[in-house]
Amino acid sequence: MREISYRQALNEAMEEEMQRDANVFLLGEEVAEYNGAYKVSQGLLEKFGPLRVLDTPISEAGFAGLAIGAAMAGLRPVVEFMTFSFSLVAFDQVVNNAPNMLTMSGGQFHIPIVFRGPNGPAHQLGATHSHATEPLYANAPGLKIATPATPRDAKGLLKTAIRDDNPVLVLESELLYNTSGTVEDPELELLIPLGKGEVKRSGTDVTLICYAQTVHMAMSAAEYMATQGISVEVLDLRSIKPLDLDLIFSSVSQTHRCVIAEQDRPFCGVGAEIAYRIQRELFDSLDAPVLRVAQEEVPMPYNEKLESAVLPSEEKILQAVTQVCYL
Amino acid sequence: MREISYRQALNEAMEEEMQRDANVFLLGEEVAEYNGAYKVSQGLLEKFGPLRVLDTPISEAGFAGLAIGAAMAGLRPVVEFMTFSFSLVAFDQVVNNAPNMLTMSGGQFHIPIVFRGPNGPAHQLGATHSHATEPLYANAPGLKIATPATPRDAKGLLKTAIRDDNPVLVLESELLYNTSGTVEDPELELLIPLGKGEVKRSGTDVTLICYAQTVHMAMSAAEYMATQGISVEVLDLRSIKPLDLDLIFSSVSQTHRCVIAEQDRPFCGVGAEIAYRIQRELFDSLDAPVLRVAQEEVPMPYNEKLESAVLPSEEKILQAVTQVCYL
Amino acid sequence: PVDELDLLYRMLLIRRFEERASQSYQQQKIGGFCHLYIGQEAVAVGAVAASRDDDYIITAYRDHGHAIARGTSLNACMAELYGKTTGCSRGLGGSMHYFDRANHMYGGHAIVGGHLPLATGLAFASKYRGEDRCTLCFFGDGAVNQGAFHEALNLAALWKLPVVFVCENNLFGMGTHVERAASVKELTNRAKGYDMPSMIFNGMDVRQVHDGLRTVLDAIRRRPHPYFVEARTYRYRGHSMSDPATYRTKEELEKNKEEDPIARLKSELLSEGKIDEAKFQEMDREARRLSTEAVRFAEESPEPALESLHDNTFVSGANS
Amino acid sequence: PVDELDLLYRMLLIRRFEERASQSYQQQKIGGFCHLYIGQEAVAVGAVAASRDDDYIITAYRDHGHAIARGTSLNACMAELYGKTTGCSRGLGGSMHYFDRANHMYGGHAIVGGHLPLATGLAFASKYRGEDRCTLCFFGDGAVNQGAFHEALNLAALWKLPVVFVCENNLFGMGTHVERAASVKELTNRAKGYDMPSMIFNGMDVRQVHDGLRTVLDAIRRRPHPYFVEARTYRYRGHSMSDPATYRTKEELEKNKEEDPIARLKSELLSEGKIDEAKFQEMDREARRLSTEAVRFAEESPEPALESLHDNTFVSGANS
Ligand SMILES: Cc1ncc(C[n+]2csc(CCOP(=O)(O)OP(=O)(O)O)c2C)c(N)n1
Ligand SMILES: Cc1ncc(C[n+]2csc(CCOP(=O)(O)OP(=O)(O)O)c2C)c(N)n1
Ligand SMILES: [Mg+2]
Ligand SMILES: [Mg+2]
Repeated sequence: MREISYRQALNEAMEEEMQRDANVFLLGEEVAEYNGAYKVSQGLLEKFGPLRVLDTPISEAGFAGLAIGAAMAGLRPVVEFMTFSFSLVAFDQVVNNAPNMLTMSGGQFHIPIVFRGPNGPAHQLGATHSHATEPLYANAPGLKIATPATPRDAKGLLKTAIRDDNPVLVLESELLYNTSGTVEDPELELLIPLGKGEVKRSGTDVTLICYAQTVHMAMSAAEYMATQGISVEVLDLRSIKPLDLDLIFSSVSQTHRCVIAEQDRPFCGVGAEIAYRIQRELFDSLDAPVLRVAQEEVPMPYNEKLESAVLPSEEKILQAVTQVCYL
Repeated sequence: MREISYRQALNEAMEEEMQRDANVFLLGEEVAEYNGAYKVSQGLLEKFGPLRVLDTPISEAGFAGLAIGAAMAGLRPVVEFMTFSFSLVAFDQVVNNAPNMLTMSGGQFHIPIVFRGPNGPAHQLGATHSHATEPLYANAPGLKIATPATPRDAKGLLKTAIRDDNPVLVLESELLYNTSGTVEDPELELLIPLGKGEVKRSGTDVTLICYAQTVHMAMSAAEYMATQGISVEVLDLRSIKPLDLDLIFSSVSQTHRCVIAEQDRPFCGVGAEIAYRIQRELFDSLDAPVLRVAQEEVPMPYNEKLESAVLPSEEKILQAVTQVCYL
Repeated sequence: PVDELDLLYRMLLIRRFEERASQSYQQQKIGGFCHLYIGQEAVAVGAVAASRDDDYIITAYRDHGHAIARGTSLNACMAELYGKTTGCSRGLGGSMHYFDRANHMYGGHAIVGGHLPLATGLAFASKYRGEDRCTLCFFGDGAVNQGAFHEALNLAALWKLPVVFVCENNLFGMGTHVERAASVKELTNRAKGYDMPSMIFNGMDVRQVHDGLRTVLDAIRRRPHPYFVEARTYRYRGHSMSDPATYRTKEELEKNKEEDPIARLKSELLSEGKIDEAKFQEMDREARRLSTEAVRFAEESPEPALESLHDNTFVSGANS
Repeated sequence: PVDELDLLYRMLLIRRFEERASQSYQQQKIGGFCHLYIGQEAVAVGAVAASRDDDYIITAYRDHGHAIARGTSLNACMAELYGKTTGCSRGLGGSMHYFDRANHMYGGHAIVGGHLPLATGLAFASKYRGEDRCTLCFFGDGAVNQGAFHEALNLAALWKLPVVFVCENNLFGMGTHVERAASVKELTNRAKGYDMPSMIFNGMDVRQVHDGLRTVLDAIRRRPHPYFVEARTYRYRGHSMSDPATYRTKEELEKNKEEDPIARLKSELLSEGKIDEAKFQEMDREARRLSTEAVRFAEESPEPALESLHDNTFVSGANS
């Protein structure tokens, strides 16, 4: 084991899979000569050359579609969106072409592709640059969505995504790129299955569901609640699709209480979906309504104070946890 | 009062508002000389001329953005998407430019615009042409969304939308264009407020929430349940954003049971959002979990039998209602 | 040298197939949207005949002609319209979404302009693998105004991808004349925006389409690069089965029918003594027979099983 | 005749303002992304000076120069970077989203290419109302590869809208050289794809930009039509504050700085005897003073109140 950054973990995942399979290639804006706007693809151009690591024009719909076409022909593209806010100009390609091809062709064409890049609000980037796109893509049948919160998950989920024969979105986080954590040594193949969440901390009183940017605040909220005598079980979804309902249900059926900490906008968001599933499955065993902690429902303001007021926070999570415990 | 079609009602709404306000204009594919792909704009070119009724190239992002720019300059565009499945190539314009402008400009630029057209599955159009986009747009703060199910609502909601100073989506339905219903005479100004649902049928045992395409199946399901001694209250949302929570809560707090019939895909869909709100607000008064009846989670198949298996139906609604009544 | 009788026969197959299909559609045995290719047969047939069997073919929703030109059986094409498991897309795609992997027909795509980026991806795969397979991408005059068209052509030119963009200019995008949609006098001017070579073909002359495309494809195989082709053609029917096409005059339609690609090649071959009327009638009878047979086949074919509903959302098992 | 001293002064204002802004950014008093315009001042200043006060101005995220050229106060510009209520966008937009309705500055738009359709809408409003107001739309060399660029230029040419598309070609889109992004030898070739007239300006020569744009705008006011301008310029700083710009050599940077638009106009005016060194120093001192003052103003200005968080999602009350 060693300590590496989330950025480094993603970089290793791509390098290992490109070593392993000559059909895997990476394309996107600034991924080659610039080594990535966030340096996630550092060194890959040098290692694999300009045919397998390609700088694209600022044409998201064009290069996303190009990658889908290449996947139809049997290649395994990894598409980097500089951020998923920019994937909105490629929205039709991602939700219409990638996930529908298998059905429309009667099973003849599957699309082994990964769309990856930072997703969700970063820091003071304003309304156009702060989109948390997971609910938009989760609504489309045929897409899988991974949301790693740690370097280990980042590496293991991205490697699995690249090997998956279906379109997979790996939603990273700009704010996590510099965080570090322990990851298996490179010799050991690290594959983390899509659709399996993880118990980050076990507890008995409340289930606290989180993913990506909300995991760290959820953990410290749980720590604090422990000092208040409340035992919080923290579940990191790791994937939003497939959703690990078994894990969610088994936890909530023990704790009878649940809070969902999500980084996206609330309306038709990830929390709504999970809450629906829980109340339907565990109606009789719930001791309190499921609560979500999400963004305030406004376009993201630039001002720092207002932005943090919009975002989920440890404080807001603590409030919700306290509320479901009727304290 | 008179009987007119849903199509005619929309046409009247546009004509009346264009008569009333010279800043209102209509643009979209085939809206002028062809009188609309679904003939909703019949006769408007003749009445208002080529400067106020414009045929566009097949450039959804281009003409949606053009309309938003015109709105910044004080005009009041009505944009017809031939269907909302095609709005996906204009997604960035609709979710990034229209609703964010007011915030980003610190309140200097509001965007009085209407995006309208048929939304949701029609009949055997396949995966690319059957998108129900309401949850995708509902997630974006700053957009309002109307979903008329009757000619009267179609006219009243569209007129209100055109007068609203904010971006409003009016999601129509191809399958409803030919349906007819009673509507006030043209002399009487018909304005139906956004964000106000309607009790289509009052009942005491179960609240059945529906909108757009699901309203008619909900009504007949309610009728049938009546013959089985179950009194179903049917709520037509009419708007998805703002959502009429008062109406929903007051009804469910009486019936203690709720089923949501939605035309969209379930994951992060409209039903999930409503169910979340209900269980949070009325946790103690619910006698059964909130159930949703939505599409099966697959890309839409062309085959007719499979397509109807994917869609919500009276049968599926009946099952859900029976289930929440523990019959 | 191309088998010119085969060009004629394939055009007849498309024509008779679609005449049959429109009958079945009117009998409401076919659902959804149905866009007929009648009148434009020379473009698909000439271009596909000029291509190599392993070249990639991709087109828009008006796709019957391209599939048939590529060798998809009339049975599979008709069964698809009927939504049967024996259809070329197993009944899941419908008229707008024909796919035939075995014949390298990569669809059938119904979002205008949305498949042009896919075409660059197919061409990119050839470059990536060092293969000399070309990609033929068909689309209409209305598609040249979509952002995806622009991004695809720029990428293809920038990366020197072996793809031919074949714009089938039938003068109308639905009811909108090309002059009311594209700002250019000549559609080939669009290619200038990418420093991409281009050529205009008479899309009613299958020999010209074939010979021109053959030259273009040979050049591309020698030195990979994209190419833009405008094929001037005309559709006889409405945009789709539901379009009365009142936006054009009967005279205009009749005038264009005088250019009919089948009649044209037939008379040329007759005057060149390459066929006689009897031979033509025999080919036509065969095309009609196969079309009628296709209807029977489609009607007798099974529907997909309800249990299969969830079988095509994800392909199971990761590759290795 | 344009006030050439004012051209010089406005360029100085932009330069000194941004030098100050970058200091504050390094002191972490400013958040988010911050893209400096230093080096490109002649384009915004020359073009805006050629425009009429009521012409519509719209640009991308590298927008400080355009706002200042349009007359937005340095105080309002600096306060915006600080996220204060006194900012030109009330502290809600930030560096990438400057708006100033009073000065007809329509933003500040951060999705590459996404504002070109908006520009056609502003121009459409002029046509709709029969006004002779023109629209000036600024964007970078990287934006010409976006679908929105294509759809906007086609619509503008098709509908003869009074808009000038000013492409500020500073050779790079982030770290990607224009030759690795756009397939054309000359960016003006893009205009040929729409039968749109175009011209290339030296974007480091404010007089050339002004005179050229003035001619273009006069022609458009006489007969509405769109026009494409490539202004060849160079940015001295990295793409944003966080970019070390290692993709270009120090030599290249220095060579380009020799073309400095401020130095150029200054020496021209000196040799023409229109100013003397003292006058220049006075202007420069004033620009520095106002920039320093702007920092103070920004730092002392109030933050938006938390209670105002939901005030700008919807504008209340329907129009009547
Ligand atoms: C993005 C998008 N917008 C609109 C449509 C609806 N539509 C289908 S075909 C068509 C006209 C296309 O005309 P053209 O490209 O000339 O092809 P043709 O039908 O003439 O073969 C339109 C507007 C669509 N399918 N996709
Ligand atoms: C659609 C979209 N994709 C990517 C980005 C990220 N991005 C911001 S600026 C930029 C480069 C733009 O270069 P150019 O158009 O030449 O303008 P310049 O920065 O040189 O002024 C990129 C890729 C974005 N903002 N929007
Ligand atoms: Mg056409
Ligand atoms: Mg640039």
